[in-house]
Amino acid sequence: MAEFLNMNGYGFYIWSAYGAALTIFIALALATLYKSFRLKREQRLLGKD
Amino acid sequence: MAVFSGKNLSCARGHRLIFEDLSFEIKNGQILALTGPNGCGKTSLLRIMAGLLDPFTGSLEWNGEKNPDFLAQNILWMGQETPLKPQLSVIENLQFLSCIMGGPSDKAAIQETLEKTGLGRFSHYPVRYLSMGQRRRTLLTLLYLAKRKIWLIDEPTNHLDKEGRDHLVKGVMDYTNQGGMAVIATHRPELWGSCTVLDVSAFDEGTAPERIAA
Amino acid sequence: MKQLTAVLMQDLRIDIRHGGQIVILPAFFLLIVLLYPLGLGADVKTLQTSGPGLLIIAALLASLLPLEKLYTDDLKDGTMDLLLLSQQPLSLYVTGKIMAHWIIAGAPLVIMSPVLAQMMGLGISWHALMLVFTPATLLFVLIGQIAAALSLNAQRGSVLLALLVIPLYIPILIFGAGALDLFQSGMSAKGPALFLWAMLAFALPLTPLVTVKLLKMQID
Amino acid sequence: MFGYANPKRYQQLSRIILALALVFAVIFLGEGLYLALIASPPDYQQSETVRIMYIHVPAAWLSMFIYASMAVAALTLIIWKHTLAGFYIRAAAPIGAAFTAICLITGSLWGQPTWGTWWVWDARLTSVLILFFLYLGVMALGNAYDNPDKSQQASAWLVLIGSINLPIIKFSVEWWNTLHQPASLTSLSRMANPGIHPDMLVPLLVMAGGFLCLFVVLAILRLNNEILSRKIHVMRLRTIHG
Repeated sequence: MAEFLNMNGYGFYIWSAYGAALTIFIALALATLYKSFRLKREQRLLGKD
Repeated sequence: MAVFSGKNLSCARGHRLIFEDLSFEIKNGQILALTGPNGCGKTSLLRIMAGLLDPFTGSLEWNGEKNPDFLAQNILWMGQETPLKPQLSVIENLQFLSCIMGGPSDKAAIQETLEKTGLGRFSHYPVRYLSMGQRRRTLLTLLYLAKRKIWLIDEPTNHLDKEGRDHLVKGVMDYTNQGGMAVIATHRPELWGSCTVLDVSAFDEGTAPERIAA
Repeated sequence: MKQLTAVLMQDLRIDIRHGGQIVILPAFFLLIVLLYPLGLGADVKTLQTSGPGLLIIAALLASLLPLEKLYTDDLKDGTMDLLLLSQQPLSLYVTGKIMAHWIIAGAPLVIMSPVLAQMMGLGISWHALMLVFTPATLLFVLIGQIAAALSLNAQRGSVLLALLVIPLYIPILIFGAGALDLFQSGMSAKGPALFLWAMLAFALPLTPLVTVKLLKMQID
Repeated sequence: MFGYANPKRYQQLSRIILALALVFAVIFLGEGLYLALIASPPDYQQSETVRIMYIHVPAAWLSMFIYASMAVAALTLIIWKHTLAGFYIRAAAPIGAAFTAICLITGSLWGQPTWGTWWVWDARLTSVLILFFLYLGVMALGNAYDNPDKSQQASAWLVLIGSINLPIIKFSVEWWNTLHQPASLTSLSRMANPGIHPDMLVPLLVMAGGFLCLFVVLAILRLNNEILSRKIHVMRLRTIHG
């Protein structure tokens, strides 16, 4: 397992590359979901009055 | 005896009809005063008449038939803003505006019209020296220069002093007495003497639109 | 046609006699070029190698200045409404604006470029500079017009303008600097110079049409 | 153009596509990651760092693909006034920017071990960087107006102008690269894309498929947000004007 993580010396670059891609996707997905949550709440409020 | 009329016009602002099923008719020598509270669509109706804004439904007619090119050639629009460049002199501004509206752009003709509207003395002053009333009178000069049949004026009398207001009213009345047409959006229809009044807010969406005999 | 000259004359009067823009823009161009020796050190070697590119970059930055004020005044004071009713096509108005914009913001840069090339110690003949700077400044003006029409009603217009316009200026910068570089090293710069003129031939007829479409979109 | 085109049909359609895309995304990405990280052999020259290429290249493909799709949407909005296209541009732009950012970051992480510097002025990387600014421009213009219709039209025009400029920019950057490229770098850039080896091509394509499905999922979610926010905008206007 350690050898796999090490990627014979280049582990840092490879995992930070995959990590960066992952964080960007997660950030985008979270922003989208949060916005849709806020919009739905706004719609419920508007629907009431 | 030309007739400028609009049939069941309606105007949408955002996603709402601010007025619906509005018709009007105006003949030579008549003034049509559009009244109603702010935001009821007076300016929008004027812009529709001028062709600057497309109506949601309805159409404009000249002598009974649709003729947008003719209308565009014969309409003169004077909005609430004053399209004068403060740095340039009165004559330079009018040369530009008159050239745009198809009027004469030589200094002599403009100077002579300026005399008529009482601004002859200031013709070479930069516009920034002029008061708001004098600037509106400069635009009145443009009305004469452009020789267009239908004058559409939006709130001509606000921020005008008494003297400026009388001058403007006299100018428009003289014009209509010689057979011109004028549609004016105003809060004070009584200023304009015997004119037909059209309350735009009566055509608000949902209220029963009573036809007002034009 | 009368309307085109009327717009042209009016803009020139405003910018030259009153606004003083005709002086400010070349001064800004000179100012940027002045910064280079101060920043990079005045020895001729570095200035010569990086000179051509820096000249074009200075022209690019100077051409950003007038973009924000191009159509905002006419829109705010209602002139645009009158223009729509004026029976003449709006493209005459836009062409007049483009000519005035180039005379104020483009021609001075072209005229000054030989002087600044000498200051940077570049061995480029003045007609080579004209051959490159004329299409470059014209293209800066044309693309600037489209960006100005695009960001007309936007808040914080000037920041948005720079963000919209600079990526579109990059091909002009590359070919302009490339051509000047080749001219300086004596090699034939036909390729990039021709490409600049080709881009100009492409942009010149299209810009008024697109700008008119964008202005009409903004007005209603 | 009140409201938007045939909402009902869009609603069911988007729900089906969303579900399908999500499933495929999971399959492709799972398979792709397995292939990229475990199954595929290290490259004879760059050894393990080639695994970064399995994200870098698909991200570059996606960023181009999304911009092209936005150009098509811009055309449909301007010519046929199809408001859904306008929403699509606002929905897709941030995703495109995200893919471009991933491409740039992984590119520089790949550059450090292979070329010894974090940023290499390689023609392709520079064009992707410029594409990133085009995306920022579209996003900035998208919410620069308070009137949503105007901001849609303006960003549609910007996308069109951008898409005309993109090939010119690409060509000029490539030409610039030949002009300023010191000899040592040309050999390195040949190493950067050494004619994809067949058993490297498979993980690349699988990852690209995974990214594409991911894009579809995010695009549909954001599209629903745009439609909902337009609905709220209309509701607010209605309640205010009464």
